Amino acid sequence: MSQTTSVYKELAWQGLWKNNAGLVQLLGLCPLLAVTSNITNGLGLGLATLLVLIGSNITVSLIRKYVPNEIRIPVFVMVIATFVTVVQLLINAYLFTLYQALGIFIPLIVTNCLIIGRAEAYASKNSWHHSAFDGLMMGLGFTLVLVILGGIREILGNGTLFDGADLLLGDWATSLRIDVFSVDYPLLLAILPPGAFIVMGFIIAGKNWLDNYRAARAKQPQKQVTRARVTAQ
Amino acid sequence: MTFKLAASPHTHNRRTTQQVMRWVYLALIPGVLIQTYFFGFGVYVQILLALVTAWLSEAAVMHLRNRPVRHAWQDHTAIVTAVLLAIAIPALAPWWIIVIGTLFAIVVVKHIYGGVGQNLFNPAMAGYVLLLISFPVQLTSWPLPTELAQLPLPFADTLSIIFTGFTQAGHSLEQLRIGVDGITMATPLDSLRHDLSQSLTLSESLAKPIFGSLGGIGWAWVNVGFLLGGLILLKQRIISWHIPGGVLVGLLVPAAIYWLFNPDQAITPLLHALSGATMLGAFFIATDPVTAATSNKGRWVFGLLIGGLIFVIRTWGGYPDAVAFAVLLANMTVPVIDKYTQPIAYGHGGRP
Amino acid sequence: MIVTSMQRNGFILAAFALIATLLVVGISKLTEGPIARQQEQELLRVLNQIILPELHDNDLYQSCTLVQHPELGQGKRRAYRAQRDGKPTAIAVEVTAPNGYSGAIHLLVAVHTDGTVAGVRTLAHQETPGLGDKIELRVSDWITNFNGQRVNDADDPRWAVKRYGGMFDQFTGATITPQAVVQAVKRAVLVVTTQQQHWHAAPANCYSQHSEVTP
Amino acid sequence: MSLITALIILGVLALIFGIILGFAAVRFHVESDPIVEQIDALLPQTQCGQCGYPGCRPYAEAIANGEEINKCPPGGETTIKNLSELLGVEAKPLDAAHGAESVKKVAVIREDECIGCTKCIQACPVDAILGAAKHMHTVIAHECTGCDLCVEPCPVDCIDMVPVPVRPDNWQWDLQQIPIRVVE
Amino acid sequence: MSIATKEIEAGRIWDFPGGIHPPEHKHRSNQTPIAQLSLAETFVIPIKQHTGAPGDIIVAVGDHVVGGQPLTDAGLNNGLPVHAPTSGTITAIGPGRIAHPSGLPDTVITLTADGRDEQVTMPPITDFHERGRSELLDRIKQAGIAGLGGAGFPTAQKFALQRPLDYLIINGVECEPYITADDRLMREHAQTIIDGIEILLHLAGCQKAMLAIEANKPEAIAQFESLLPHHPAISLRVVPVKYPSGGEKQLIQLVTGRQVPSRGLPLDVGLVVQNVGTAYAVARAVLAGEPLIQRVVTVTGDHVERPGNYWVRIGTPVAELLHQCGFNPGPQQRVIMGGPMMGFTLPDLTVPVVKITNCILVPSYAELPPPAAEMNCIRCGACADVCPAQLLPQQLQWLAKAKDYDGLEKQNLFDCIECGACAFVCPSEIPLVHYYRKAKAEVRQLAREKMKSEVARERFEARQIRLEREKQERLERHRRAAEARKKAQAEAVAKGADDPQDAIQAAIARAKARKAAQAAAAAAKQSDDESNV
Amino acid sequence: MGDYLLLLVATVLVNNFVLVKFLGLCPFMGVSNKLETAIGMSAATTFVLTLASVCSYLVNQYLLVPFGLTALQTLTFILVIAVVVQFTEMVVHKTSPTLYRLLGIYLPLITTNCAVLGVALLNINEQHNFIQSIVYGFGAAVGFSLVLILFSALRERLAAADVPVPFKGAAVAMVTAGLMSLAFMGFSGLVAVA
Ligand SMILES: Cc1cc2nc3c(=O)[nH]c(=O)nc-3n(C[C@H](O)[C@H](O)[C@H](O)COP(=O)(O)O)c2cc1C
Ligand SMILES: Cc1cc2nc3c(=O)[nH]c(=O)nc-3n(C[C@H](O)[C@H](O)[C@H](O)COP(=O)(O)O)c2cc1C
Ligand SMILES: Cc1cc2nc3c(=O)[nH]c(=O)nc-3n(C[C@H](O)[C@H](O)[C@H](O)COP(=O)(O)O)c2cc1C
Ligand SMILES: Cc1cc2nc3c(=O)[nH]c(=O)nc-3n(C[C@H](O)[C@H](O)[C@H](O)CO)c2cc1C
Ligand code: SF4
Ligand code: SF4
Ligand code: SF4
Ligand code: SF4
Ligand code: FES
Repeated sequence: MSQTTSVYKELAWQGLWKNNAGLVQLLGLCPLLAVTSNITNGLGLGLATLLVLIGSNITVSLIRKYVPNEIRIPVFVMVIATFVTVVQLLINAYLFTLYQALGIFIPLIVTNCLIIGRAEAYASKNSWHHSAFDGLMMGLGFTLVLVILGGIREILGNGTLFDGADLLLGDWATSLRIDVFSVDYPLLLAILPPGAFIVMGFIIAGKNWLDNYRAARAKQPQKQVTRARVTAQ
Repeated sequence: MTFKLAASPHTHNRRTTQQVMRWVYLALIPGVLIQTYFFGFGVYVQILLALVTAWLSEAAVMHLRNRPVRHAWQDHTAIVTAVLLAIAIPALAPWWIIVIGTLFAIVVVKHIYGGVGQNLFNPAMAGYVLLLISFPVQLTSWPLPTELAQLPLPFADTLSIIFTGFTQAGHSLEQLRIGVDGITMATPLDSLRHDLSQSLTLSESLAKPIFGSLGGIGWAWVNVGFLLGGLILLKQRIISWHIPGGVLVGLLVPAAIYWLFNPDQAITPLLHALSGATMLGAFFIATDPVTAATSNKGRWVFGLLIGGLIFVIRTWGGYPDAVAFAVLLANMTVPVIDKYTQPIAYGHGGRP
Repeated sequence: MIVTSMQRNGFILAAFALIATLLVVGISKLTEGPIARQQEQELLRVLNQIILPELHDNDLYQSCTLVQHPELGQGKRRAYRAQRDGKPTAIAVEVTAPNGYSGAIHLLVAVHTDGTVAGVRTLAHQETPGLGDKIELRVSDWITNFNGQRVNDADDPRWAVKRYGGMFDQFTGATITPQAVVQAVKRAVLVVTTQQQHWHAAPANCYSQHSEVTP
Repeated sequence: MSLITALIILGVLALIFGIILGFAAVRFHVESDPIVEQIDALLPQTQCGQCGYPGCRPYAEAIANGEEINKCPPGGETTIKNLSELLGVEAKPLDAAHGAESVKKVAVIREDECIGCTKCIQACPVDAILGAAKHMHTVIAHECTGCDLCVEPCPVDCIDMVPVPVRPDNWQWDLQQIPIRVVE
Repeated sequence: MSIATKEIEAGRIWDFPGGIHPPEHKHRSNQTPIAQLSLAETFVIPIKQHTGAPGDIIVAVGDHVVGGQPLTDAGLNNGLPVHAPTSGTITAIGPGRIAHPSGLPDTVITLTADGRDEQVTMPPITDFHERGRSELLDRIKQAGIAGLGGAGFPTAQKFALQRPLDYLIINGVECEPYITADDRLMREHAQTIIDGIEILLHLAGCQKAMLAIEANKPEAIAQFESLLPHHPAISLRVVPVKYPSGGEKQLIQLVTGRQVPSRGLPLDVGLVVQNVGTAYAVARAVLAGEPLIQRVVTVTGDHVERPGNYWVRIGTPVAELLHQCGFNPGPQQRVIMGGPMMGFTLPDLTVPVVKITNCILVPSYAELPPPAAEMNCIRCGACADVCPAQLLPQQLQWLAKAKDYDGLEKQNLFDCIECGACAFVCPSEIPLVHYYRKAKAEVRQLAREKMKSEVARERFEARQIRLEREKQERLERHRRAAEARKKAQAEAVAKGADDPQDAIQAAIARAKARKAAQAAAAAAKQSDDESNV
Repeated sequence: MGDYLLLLVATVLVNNFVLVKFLGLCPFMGVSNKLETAIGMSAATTFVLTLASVCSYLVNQYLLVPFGLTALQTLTFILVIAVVVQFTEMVVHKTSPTLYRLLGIYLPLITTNCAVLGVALLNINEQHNFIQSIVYGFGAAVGFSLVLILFSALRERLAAADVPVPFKGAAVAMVTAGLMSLAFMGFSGLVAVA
């Protein structure tokens, strides 16, 4: 039992931080950078990705035994494509404004490398419940990055936070909107493509800095790997 | 007895990096003086603001990186960056414009790459483009050349407008920019581009008061000033002629051809050469050694590329003056240029 | 060996394709209704903003007809005809301003029968956020400046931004976008005033050929 | 859109694709990748086992199967860099859990203490120790890889690992950390 | 005759790219004739003073030797003998400081002079035209002659390969600042040098020799201009003043327009280059039978009272040489063997003068201030402009810092002649050459390791196979031996013999005790599992 | 002809897939460590992107549209692309080991490169005809290759730079990409694309 919890703990740690899809694996960058001009878009795309990721991970894990190697990739992408189309249709039907905001990127979740990446690297080798959890954590980690990136860009480029959250969350969310500051000339660059890259660079650097800082603080005794003996002793 | 060990060579011709940089900013003086004459004391204020910001930010970065803070200023490169950025932006731009630009140039474009010599992009130009894209209004609001201005602008008013946005008498920058004909005046290149796109002919456009005999009033002389400075750098062998030569050839040759075919609808080569940041760009900006190609052949290619890009963007692009973009775009290609213009080393089949 | 491999792979891939198709088609059937409703509502919302309820008693959405005119942009456009007591009151037509700063701007322009503008809304655009996006009502109410304006003739000088001597404000730092919109609206108004009778008479044909999923 | 047509079309399309791929899989089948060989060639062949695998080749096989590339202390930074280039993965710093990169060493037997037990001969993976039972043993210095596997088994502890001596011809020009320093 | 050859014959001087003009400082040492240095008391003779393997030592401590007597044998391949510089007793053979930038010790022979300075020579060969190549080459080898121009390559070996040669080039350029040894030698011994060239021409089997002298040595040029008309096979080439026109490859480019292919030899373009000093030494060895036991050394710099050129016996400690010239060290004194561009600093003064030592430079602090702190490269390209090898020094420096050895190879690191022109002009005062030397050493080291790991792999695999085979054999043997042993043991015990294992047991016990002590000590710092070994 | 040229220029420079349209970023960041690999990736992508453009156009025009299956576009395209890539990989692997060494490891990556599907979908969105589709696919690939190659050469120069520790690796690469994108903004407005 304790072993399974530790598996879940490890998965959570990997997905949310250590092996974060956006910050470390650098997967799924296209939508990540493209739609995060504000928090709302980021959150929306994050949730959509999360859904698809869990779904595709479970499915891939379930079918993994029946797929010959040579058609592995076509089958996986098809599974993912199916999920995406389904999610796309659902958003289109029930969250129309979000659908407009995320535009072309919903179909592009299909090839969001994150999703096929997890399918290949994890789901195709592990049981479905672990895969589902992995999908959840990777998706959450990804969403986290999307939200942070969206937040920073929105503050810099617009001076607000949660602008237009009502589009995603319903009318009550109008009250979420925060005017962080108001100047006549916000730093437009932040919401243009170059800003996306640069802010993302700083977020990655921030993560590295935190990691280094913690490592320096921790300095716990290094675990030692026992040597294998090549020869008789 | 023990002695000091050192690597050969044990001798050195003593022109240090500081001296190189000192020559660069000294050579800027003629241009800056002329620019001040035409656009007012704002130029000095901007330079000062840029220098202070550059110094503070370099010191801060050094401190954060646990490096000796005094190293920050040692090589004088930040001075060049700051001054170049300051003279590239309108003299009366609000103070925070130059501060943001310099911060970005020094911190993001220069020090994230490890500081002097390691940056891939021209810091001053990256700072300028950031400003241009983020604050297009402020960055295109050049004051009128003194001769055309309706209102005089003493030093106190200059300070006041940079720091508060209004003169002491309460005039805004926008009002200052109203010319004799009662409409806001754009820079010569801007105005030309706009007029040409509105199907006016070149001569109609040139009839506007902002143009003198050589080109845009003030602008032409500023360019002459920077050309002079550039010649000093050439004479001092701080820069080689390949890059400025390449820039001018790359800009003026296509411009001349295009103009010959569309005499009414194209900017003349002379106007190209003497407006905007052409000379500053050719002699001071494109030549930034750190971000330029290094072999002579490479420098040629690099210069031609910049010149060509300036022409293309000025003629068909969305921006009136394109030096900064052209330089950044060319910066991007430098490693590739360097790779393919590497001289043939001794003994590898090249002819002497 | 080749044959077995081919058979196996072929069948497995086909099986997955079939399941996938089944799922996709199934869900799309399921969501067909809501999606159509969504689109209808969105359009209606916009339509109802610019054609006031008292101006019509017909179902605007269903009154749609496809029209074609070079001034409106390439291809067929939708025109919604408002009628009250059977009499035409206004027409809302889609128009494209091809010369925005970063591409085409899609607008919906409603014009009263007397030629005054009832209202304009931006349907889709790619203008720079913070500069050109002030044409969205969400961002700025600039677009309402058109309300009640009329075009005197094709050379009406007032139909331009102020910088070019017209009556509409430009945005600081972005003149191209508003100018493009102004010109597109002007063209739309001119087209509508000349064509409206003709259009009112046309059959409602927007949604018949577009139904996407037929059982 | 008719469900039936959709099913037929996609099904047939997929069937054809599957057949093509199945054909290709057999027709264009390639024997195992030589990647293990390539990896093995980059490892230092010290055979020390510090990576946790019994010898370099097993580690090479493990890397080919996705093991981390930063576990070989004798190879150090250079090997990691070469591996990262070969495999197209990011170079990481050496995993400290496996030890640190240190100077190259060579084993030396203090011959007067050696009792000739031959234990070290058995331990040496590259047969770099000469000697017969109950006779003094010596290390053939230029064959010794410095793996120190012979040190532990020696019952009388007479094997030392000493840094490979620096001579003028293999000297690394590291006299001088710039700026100059005084040398005794 | 092709056009190119015609041009060479016509005396055309080509140019080579780059190059620098450092201040020359030559007048200081070239004003006085070459003086004879008095004998030192002890001499230190490194057994390896040339490129190649050292010879075998053929003397022992305590032996009395006379000047000119070989101390080592030439050996088989590219070995070269070293000779006793004067008569005296061998007092030590062992590691000692040698003239190498590392300051690391190598085998040296220490000779205590007896002051009598007895000499032996080999029989003179005056009719060298009649003698065979191999005999002359053997003489040159036995005389211990290695190139005196810098690299110390055994001269005989350069001519050993019988390949057709177009020209023999004699390098009297001496382009490096301060150094005037060749200049004085040419002024004073022009005829001997010409004799040497004739011998070398005979050996090379080619028709023409070109003697290249830099334009800043008018006296030497005048000397040869007056003598050379009598020697039609030798022509004079005055090359422009530019550093490093004396570099072999650059000189070849200057006088023939040819380029030595990368990693090739001058031989590949039909040329051989020899230094004038070498020509002189060859002449003395052949015509007078003298082995190479002394050479001209320039002693110069602010901190020496009597700058000038001296005939110095090889093996003379630098301390002695400087002492005789009036050395008064200043603060942060550097002593440079060689010139300011290519020389290396000496760790101390016990280092002896060797065959390739052409200069000892003792500059004052102000004269050659040590480099300022290294700054970042600003990619100004000055270095590339002056590089005579047409490399991109700043690129090499980046790659060297990044340890990108593939990149370095691609940028032709190994074509760098380490002339130092790049570092001389670098405004950021980067010790560029140092980076290259280090990188070159690392590349060579990597190559060595690569070879070593190949061998290790083979040995490991061979061992695995052997073990497998042995295992099979052992299983078989064991079965049979077990019975025999049982029997033997039973018999031995019955006789009550000593257990032969006792000595070993005692040794093991000692070791265990030591280990326990160590373990205790270690445990004080950190618990370890030494005991479970 | 001129129109196609304009479309090409617009796709390569003005609407650069990577820096302006944000497509294909993962391989852009992932395989740009070395110039050589970048060149390999560029070649592979150009091939696949053009081919995918053609195949998806054909499938769409002659299967999906006639049978009214446009809702299945994504599904079908991705299937087509995956199969094309997989097949190419197998063939190259067998027939040309050298080419495989150059391209092989990138081919599977391309399946997951969203630029490929992006091209297929955008072609339809923008109602390109057959030739336009080819030009667009090719242009997108050239744009991708251009920036990838420039970027990797820049990154090679970064290898020895004294970048602050937290910025080492991906972070400084991101900033570099940002500055490249900044420079590319200079092209905006160059070719009016309707
Ligand atoms: C990054 C950037 C985005 C721009 N976006 C727009 C835009 O969306 N709409 C527009 O009309 N002009 C846009 N412009 C154009 C400039 O602001 C241009 O100078 C202006 O349109 C010319 O009008 P002006 O006469 O008001 O200066 C943009 C410029 C930049 C640098
Ligand atoms: C390993 C080695 C082998 C050489 N072999 C020959 C040779 O076979 N023939 C020859 O003429 N010179 C040979 N040389 C000498 C070189 O051509 C050159 O004269 C020598 O390295 C001195 O040149 P430098 O002082 O410019 O470095 C060899 C040099 C080295 C280092
Ligand atoms: C940069 C450089 C400068 C050199 N300058 C001279 C020089 O001025 N005179 C000289 O004889 N050799 C000089 N050499 C050495 C020559 O390259 C070459 O080794 C020598 O002339 C060969 O003759 P040797 O074998 O008789 O010594 C220089 C070498 C280098 C690398
Ligand atoms: C000839 C010359 C031109 C220069 N031009 C620039 C420039 O355009 N922009 C800039 O930021 N720095 C310039 N510098 C200064 C310096 O090289 C620059 O700050 C470095 O890019 C910082 O690493 C120049 C320096 C020299 C010597
Ligand atoms: S650690 Fe390195 S050298 Fe030692 S066995 Fe493992 S791979 Fe070989
Ligand atoms: S002698 Fe010892 S250290 Fe050397 S290779 Fe053999 S076991 Fe390893
Ligand atoms: S001379 Fe120095 S600073 Fe200039 S490019 Fe060369 S190494 Fe760099
Ligand atoms: S030391 Fe090497 S790199 Fe520098 S100038 Fe001389 S040959 Fe060129
Ligand atoms: S998400 Fe676009 S390539 Fe990865």
